[in-house]
Amino acid sequence: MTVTAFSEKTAAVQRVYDRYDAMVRRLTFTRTASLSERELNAEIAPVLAAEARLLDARAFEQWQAMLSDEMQFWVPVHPDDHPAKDQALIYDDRRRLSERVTHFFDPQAWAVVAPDPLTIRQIGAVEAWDAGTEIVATAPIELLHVRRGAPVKLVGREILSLERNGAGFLITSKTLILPELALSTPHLGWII
Amino acid sequence: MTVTAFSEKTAAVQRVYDRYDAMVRRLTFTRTASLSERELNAEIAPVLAAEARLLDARAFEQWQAMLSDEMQFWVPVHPDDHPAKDQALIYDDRRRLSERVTHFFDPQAWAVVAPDPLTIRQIGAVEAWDAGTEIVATAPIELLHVRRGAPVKLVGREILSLERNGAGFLITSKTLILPELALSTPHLGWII
Amino acid sequence: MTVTAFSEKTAAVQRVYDRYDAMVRRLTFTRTASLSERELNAEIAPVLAAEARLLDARAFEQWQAMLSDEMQFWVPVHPDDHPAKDQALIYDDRRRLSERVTHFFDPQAWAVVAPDPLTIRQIGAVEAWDAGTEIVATAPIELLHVRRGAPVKLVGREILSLERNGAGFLITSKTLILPELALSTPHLGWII
Amino acid sequence: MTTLLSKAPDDPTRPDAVIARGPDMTDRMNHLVRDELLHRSVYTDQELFDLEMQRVFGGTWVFLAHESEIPEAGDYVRRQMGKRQILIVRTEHGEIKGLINRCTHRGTTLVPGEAGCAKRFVCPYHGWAFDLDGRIANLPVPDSYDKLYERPFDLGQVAIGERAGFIFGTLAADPIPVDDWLGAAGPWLDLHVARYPKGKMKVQRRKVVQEFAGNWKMSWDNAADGIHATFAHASYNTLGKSADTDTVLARNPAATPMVSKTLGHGHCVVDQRPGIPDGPWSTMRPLPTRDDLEESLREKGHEAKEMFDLMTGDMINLSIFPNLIFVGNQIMVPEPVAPDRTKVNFYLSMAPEAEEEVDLMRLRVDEDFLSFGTPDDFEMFERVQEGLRVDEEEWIDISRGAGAGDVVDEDGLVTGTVASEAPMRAYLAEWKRLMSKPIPTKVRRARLEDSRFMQIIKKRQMKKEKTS
Amino acid sequence: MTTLLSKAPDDPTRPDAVIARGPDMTDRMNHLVRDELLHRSVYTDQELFDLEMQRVFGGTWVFLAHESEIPEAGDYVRRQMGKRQILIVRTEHGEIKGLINRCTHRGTTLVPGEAGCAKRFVCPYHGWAFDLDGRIANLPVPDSYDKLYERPFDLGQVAIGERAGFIFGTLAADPIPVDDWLGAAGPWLDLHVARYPKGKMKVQRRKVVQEFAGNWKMSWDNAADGIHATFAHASYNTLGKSADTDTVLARNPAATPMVSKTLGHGHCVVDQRPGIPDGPWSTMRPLPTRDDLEESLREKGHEAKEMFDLMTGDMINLSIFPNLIFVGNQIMVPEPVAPDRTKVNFYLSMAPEAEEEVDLMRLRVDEDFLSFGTPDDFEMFERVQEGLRVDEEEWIDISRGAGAGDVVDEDGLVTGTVASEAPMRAYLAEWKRLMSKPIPTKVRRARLEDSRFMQIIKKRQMKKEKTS
Amino acid sequence: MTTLLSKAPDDPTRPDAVIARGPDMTDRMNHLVRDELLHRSVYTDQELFDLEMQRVFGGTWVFLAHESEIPEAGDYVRRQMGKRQILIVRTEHGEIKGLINRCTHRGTTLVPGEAGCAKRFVCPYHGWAFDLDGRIANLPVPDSYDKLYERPFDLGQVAIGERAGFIFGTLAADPIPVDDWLGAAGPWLDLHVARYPKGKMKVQRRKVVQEFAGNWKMSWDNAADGIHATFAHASYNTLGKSADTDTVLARNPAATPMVSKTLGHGHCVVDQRPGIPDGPWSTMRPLPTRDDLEESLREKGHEAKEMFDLMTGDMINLSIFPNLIFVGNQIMVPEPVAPDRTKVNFYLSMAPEAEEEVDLMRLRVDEDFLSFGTPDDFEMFERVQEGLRVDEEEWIDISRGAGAGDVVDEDGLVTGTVASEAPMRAYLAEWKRLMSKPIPTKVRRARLEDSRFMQIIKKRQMKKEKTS
Ligand code: FES
Ligand code: FES
Ligand code: FES
Ligand SMILES: [Fe+3]
Ligand SMILES: [Fe+3]
Ligand SMILES: [Fe+3]
Repeated sequence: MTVTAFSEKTAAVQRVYDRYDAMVRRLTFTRTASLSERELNAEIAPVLAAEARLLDARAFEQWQAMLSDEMQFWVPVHPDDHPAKDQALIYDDRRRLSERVTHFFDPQAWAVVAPDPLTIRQIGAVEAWDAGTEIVATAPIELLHVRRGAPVKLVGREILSLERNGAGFLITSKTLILPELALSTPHLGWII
Repeated sequence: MTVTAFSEKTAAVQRVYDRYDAMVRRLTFTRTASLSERELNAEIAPVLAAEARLLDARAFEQWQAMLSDEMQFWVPVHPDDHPAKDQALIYDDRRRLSERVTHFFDPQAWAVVAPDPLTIRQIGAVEAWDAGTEIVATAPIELLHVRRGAPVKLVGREILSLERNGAGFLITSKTLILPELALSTPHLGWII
Repeated sequence: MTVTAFSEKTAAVQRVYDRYDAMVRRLTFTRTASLSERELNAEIAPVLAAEARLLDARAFEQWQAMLSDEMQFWVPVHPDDHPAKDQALIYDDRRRLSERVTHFFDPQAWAVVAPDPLTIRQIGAVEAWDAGTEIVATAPIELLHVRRGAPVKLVGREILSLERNGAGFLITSKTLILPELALSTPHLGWII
Repeated sequence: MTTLLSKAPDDPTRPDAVIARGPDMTDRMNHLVRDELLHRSVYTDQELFDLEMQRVFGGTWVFLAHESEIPEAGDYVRRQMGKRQILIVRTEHGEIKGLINRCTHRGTTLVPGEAGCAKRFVCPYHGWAFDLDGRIANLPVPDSYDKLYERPFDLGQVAIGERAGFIFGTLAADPIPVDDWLGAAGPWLDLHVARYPKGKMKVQRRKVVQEFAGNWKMSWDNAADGIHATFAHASYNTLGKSADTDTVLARNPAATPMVSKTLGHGHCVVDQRPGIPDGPWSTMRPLPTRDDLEESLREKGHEAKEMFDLMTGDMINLSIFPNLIFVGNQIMVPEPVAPDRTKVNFYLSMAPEAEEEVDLMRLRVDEDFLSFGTPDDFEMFERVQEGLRVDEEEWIDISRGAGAGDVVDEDGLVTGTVASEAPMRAYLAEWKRLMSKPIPTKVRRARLEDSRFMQIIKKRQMKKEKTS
Repeated sequence: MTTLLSKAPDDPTRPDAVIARGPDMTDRMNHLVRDELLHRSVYTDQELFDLEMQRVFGGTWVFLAHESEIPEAGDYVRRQMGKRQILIVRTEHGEIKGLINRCTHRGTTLVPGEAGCAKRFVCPYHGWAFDLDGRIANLPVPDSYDKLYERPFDLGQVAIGERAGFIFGTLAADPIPVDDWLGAAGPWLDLHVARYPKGKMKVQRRKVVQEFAGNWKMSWDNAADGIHATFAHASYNTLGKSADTDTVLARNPAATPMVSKTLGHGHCVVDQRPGIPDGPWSTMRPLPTRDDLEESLREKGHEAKEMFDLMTGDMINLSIFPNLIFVGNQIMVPEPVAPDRTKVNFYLSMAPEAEEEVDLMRLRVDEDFLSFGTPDDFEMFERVQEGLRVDEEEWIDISRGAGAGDVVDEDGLVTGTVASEAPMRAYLAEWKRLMSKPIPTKVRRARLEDSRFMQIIKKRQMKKEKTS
Repeated sequence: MTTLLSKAPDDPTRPDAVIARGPDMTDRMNHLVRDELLHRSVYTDQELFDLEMQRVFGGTWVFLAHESEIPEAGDYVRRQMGKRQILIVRTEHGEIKGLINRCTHRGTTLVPGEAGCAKRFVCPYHGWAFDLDGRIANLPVPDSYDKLYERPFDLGQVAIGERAGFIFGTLAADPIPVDDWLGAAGPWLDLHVARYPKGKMKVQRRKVVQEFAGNWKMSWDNAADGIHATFAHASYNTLGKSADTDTVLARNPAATPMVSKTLGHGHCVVDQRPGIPDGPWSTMRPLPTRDDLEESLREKGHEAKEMFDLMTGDMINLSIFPNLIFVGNQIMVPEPVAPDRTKVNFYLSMAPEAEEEVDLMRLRVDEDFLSFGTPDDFEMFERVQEGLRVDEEEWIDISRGAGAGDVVDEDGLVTGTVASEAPMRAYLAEWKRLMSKPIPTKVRRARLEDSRFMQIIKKRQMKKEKTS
């Protein structure tokens, strides 16, 4: 799934490709990975659960404390997409993620405030694997969004990579697969 | 979040406030609690799973055996509500809970029998914490209700408190957060 | 729940009844089983999670490697049904399961290809019990199907039986309870 | 105050009024349904759909249930007749009634579930009670009505007709007898039942219900469409081949001896037997439990083809317009929901007097086609509905077979090849006939004289009036 | 270029035009609503529903809010009046305004949430600002309009009327005074509030909203339907009995001294007090916190029945047509969504000047009926709606009580037993009156002369014109 | 039996008939769309919407695809034209065809997916096959048709026109040439493409689709609404400021030199370049990968502003009525679903002949506005639709700019400030023109003479007839 560009690459552009390829690699790995490791599952499940729970509580400060500086967040339109080839719904670096948080508290961000959205991120069974340089985890997820108009419910799967950080973990990336994006959804300005 | 009433309180009314405040405290705690404890998670998850499963099986006798005499069940309209200030969809003590069960078997309870509802309570990742005097646990949940008319699906989160009881646990309270209540739902006479 | 036929039975027909009764027994057992075993839960949850994940990834070869030769797959119309008395949506043996896989790759299987369905099987909290001759496990599940037209979302519960196979497990049966079948659904040719 | 029964006989508010609703549609029908052409709006128009619910599903006989579903007194099943819920009930005297599931007080449905057994029907709203034959049995606080005994509060009913255990109903004021309406289809219906040991067919309690985003007539176009099997069901046939089986659908459509026949009033049949010299069971692929059940039958000494053939359908696809289609062991009942939405009810028929292996096998047989065949049919129906959204492609050519293989007999009934669209033209002709004119309908109801309760009330009130 | 205000007074595009919309429906109404009979389409027809949204929810007074919900200047709640969103606002001068939540530029709703407190309303789309009384306060780049000052961009408003703190609104061009419209219902409304200590009732901020798949008038048929309590709420009464309580609903409908009264303009009341000699609180089952709160009150020395009775409703079911229904401690506001869909808003009223135990108890009391009573009502409503799908059962008999217990007074108001359908006939008469004729309506709006902003603009533009 | 081609030339059932559907709406249009006023029902009425699907999305040129999406023979994409599915196909000869995705047998959609590459199109239902140019290539069991060769079973087609790689289609019987229809918008379209190295623009395969609960014309009102950027997108501008960037939207609307221009036939352009002296790239905030990609470009020796500017849009918001809107690097295609529901397709355009960094950056740029800008637009659209539910607020003032800044040139084209509503009035004038009269339409179809298959069938049948 590695994209090869047509000319010699600079180190800078190679960094971009490397990051993208790593995202795709994690996704691909979790699709067909064999059984997850029960000890690691038990260790990682609280991280994924807390991440979802803090987002729903709009406890964004605490949530950001869970993120690595290298954090990337990808919401492809289709699970077969590659960030170097396809536009995505979201492809964020750490900076833009913090912009999202700022945005959620801007009283003029008409689409995501007044009333503030009520959300539930329903995380299902968590699976995790030690991939050597990082831990890769995945869980199915349903997102509920209640604000104005009809509630939005999206079923999908999230894939996270994590690194150990003292006794805990930092999230280094998150990919959110939402098959309904292949059809049509309301705007998803509230997703993070 | 403690409500202070405007006059000196009797011990009896203070008991009411205390119970209410405790419910809100559990809810507030789980919103921003840090990582849950994996050992406790593993111990408590079967309790939440069984509770949901027994309700879906209409095995209400077994289900009631899981409840403490002090059991309280709260379904606020909005997650920011307080039982001392806001009407709720449900605020039950143990007595009214058993009335619900009786009611479900009353052949004249037109809205909840003939046919009996088929329900699924889909519990997601369970998190639990030892809060000293009690254990507090939470999980996202989706409820499905199938009977007459369109199926009802509600996504939410439940918060339980438990106390150890010999080798097992008794449920001392349950709060069900259903964001869709902030908009509109069909009647929820089947919820318990 | 054992069906008794009206005449003396041959060994061959008794085998059929036995298989059916066993399926119903597992379902009945999980409805009211007491608390599941946390060690076994931890061991089995990765199996159910992987089974769902591999199906969603259309990694059917890997998925079939998880199945016992005696594998049976039952999707009753109503949770009270018995395979010896009621038509089902699906009652498959191992052979028909592999036919389903073949079928999914037939370019003329108009209803399930072009585009291939995008699916998510959201497994919730897994519970497992050692039933002596086999392990019985259950989890709530939500299925999402995205292809042509409106997305299909079904909430239900799956019940699996497993046998140990070296260090791992083989799935010997799966029952999928989907209450919405009692009303009406689109065709479910994509379910497996 | 004028009570209902004192009204003029032609007062349209009388509960026994004969009324023909809706406009004359003859001109529009002549425009939409032609010899060789059919207009797309027949599948898409809301107004036509609403009229269908009255005229096609109400103005003519409609299949409702099979008598084996209500064997005992008090047994009932709830069925849909267009948008109306009908209770098919067996009374204490063994009669079959078609009660409108609608309390005569304010309209509450009396029965909330699909089936059951009752002594009487009691409305939950204000406690009115009705006997199994629809007569009002009691209503609390009767004194709150002036001249209650002149108010015909007995339940509304539909006319009921039967043939070979199949129960049909209609609201037509003056329907032709069911046997006349079935016409040439009647003997085929008898034949369908005749193969069951002791002539006993039983409809199994659990139905499968699936819906598609298309017009209900899609399933009708499909029912006698012999040629689609080769193409739409190509993947089903592939599965068959991979198991060394020639499924019944895998024939060469240009060479098969199978024929389709129209039977009048929109009914038709596709007789697949000529194409299956080895009989129905020879066309079946391996199935779950098949080996065991065949072994068991053979062990019991059964070798005759007939016993094995009984495990699957009779290979005669009989279709009784507008809502009774026989396929395999299943009875398919299309249920219109909206112009572009249809539910299909799949009932399973059983052979209770055969060896138990037969029914055990029948339980599994049709799950096969439901898994690998029906989805492709539904996919077609939905894709046709999508295609018909093009306003500018107004017409559909339905001439196939006409002047090209169809043979018309003296009664106007047509025999054609599997490619012929004669069955489609035939049901559309019946559809057009029903849709063209307002059909006089009447709600059946017990007469005042029949109601013991009302007689008691009358006496009581008379007495009271005398004393006061 | 003709600006709006220079238009002829009868130009229908004038923003202050008086317009009576829609057809004359007198004949159809006379057909549908009769003395004793009601046509099913009154509950099912989309066209009638659309007309209801104009004539019933717009052409007459409609309940919008209670003044306790907007105690301070700038406080507002957003309410539904048919399909229109109305902001009930308290201005800086303490006045109450009913602003149409629709920016006069392109139509954006000004306020996205249910309630709040604002200094002014600023439209998010292009930044137009409006004062609390609806006058336009500012619009960016005003020079982009020719003769801006002649364009009446002030917010549209509805007429507002008040009684006992209850706020009503209408678009009728020339409505009768609220007190006249309430008529005999007015004193009952006063009575409802009078029992609150210091006459202070407070509507609590959090409402419960539930919907049912039926017509909004179902809740209206139900509101004064005394007899349904015994049957539809049988399970609620069973729960009561199992706790040795005679719930108010558990009476014998043939023997209860309770009565229903029609009050004119479709309003009515069911006075349950005669049937409850021991007062409201005696009818209540054990409730969560009840023991503690009663103990606390007694500990504080309260023994009087009145204090305890205050914890539940006054047992007077008052209903103000078309959308204000008092049940228990709750104010029920039905909100029509579609012919077969209705939302019901349950507001809770509190007694802020009573001992705190009273309100603590009130918070829990109505959760009881919402759990065990309301679902059965909704179940009935939905099942009636299902029953009304039968085209051929056109008529519903609504004669109950007439000539059989109903007593008509000199004003035509009717007192009946709990079984009487007089309240139903009464609201339908009002409904028929409203629906029969186009009702002249008018959007209220501040006048140009009142707008400081427009005056400034005008001066500026005049000056500019002079200098140029 | 009369086959289709033997019909009279004016027979409306001929497949090549020229038909003008629907009523004359001139009077109603004159009522609804006035110089300065627009009626709310233009956004809410189902009947108008249905007519729009015929006249606006069918009766005039509609954007369908870009030729870069189908580079090779057999490549196709499926697009929506109103309610019709159209396959834009490249034939073996490199021609571009617009085939109606509807089998001429019964109407099944031929292609179920969004895009692909095919040798021919085979219908799954009964196996009919069509060539890439729409001619029928084969149908199984052709002998089942009488005079098959006289039946025009070739696929229906729309007329196709092209400009600068953009493919438009129409069903109008006699459309004006695409270049004439584009008129003054044509050169702007050329300009849009000209900035791509070697003039090569490529539309990337993956589109984003989002929908809003509002009328499709909301996006049209918005497209050339320069002033909303300051207010509706206030939060986007705030994000820019927090990163020390003046986003293009953050200007003072009263002072910006940006202008909007109407271009005829409803088209228009907002040229934002005058307000951005430092060029497009200067308006962009920090973006994911931006640092790396800029570093890489500089390392490769690129310093010219043009190369960097190429990474984002050209700051010319060109809008081609009714469904082609250029914003940033995206092509926005609104797709009407219902009067109050619209899907918006966001296609991304790429610069395949530029350095790879350019496209890598383009992939990320528009995710920014989709995250922080589009939601606010959609929120406005939905809130306007909510506001328009008020029946009594009938009119929307759309005069802004007229007589107040707008400059009309000799061709009637208008240049206005960003606050001007001239573009809105201009597209509504075109909308009114299209909606007023029935538009003669025609389904294009290969002629019998062109079909090799039909010729063979004809010869075969002739021979058969001779021998028999
Ligand atoms: S509606 Fe049936 S008893 Fe009143
Ligand atoms: S719509 Fe309100 S300011 Fe433009
Ligand atoms: S519908 Fe296409 S081949 Fe019959
Ligand atoms: Fe078929
Ligand atoms: Fe009630
Ligand atoms: Fe915008």
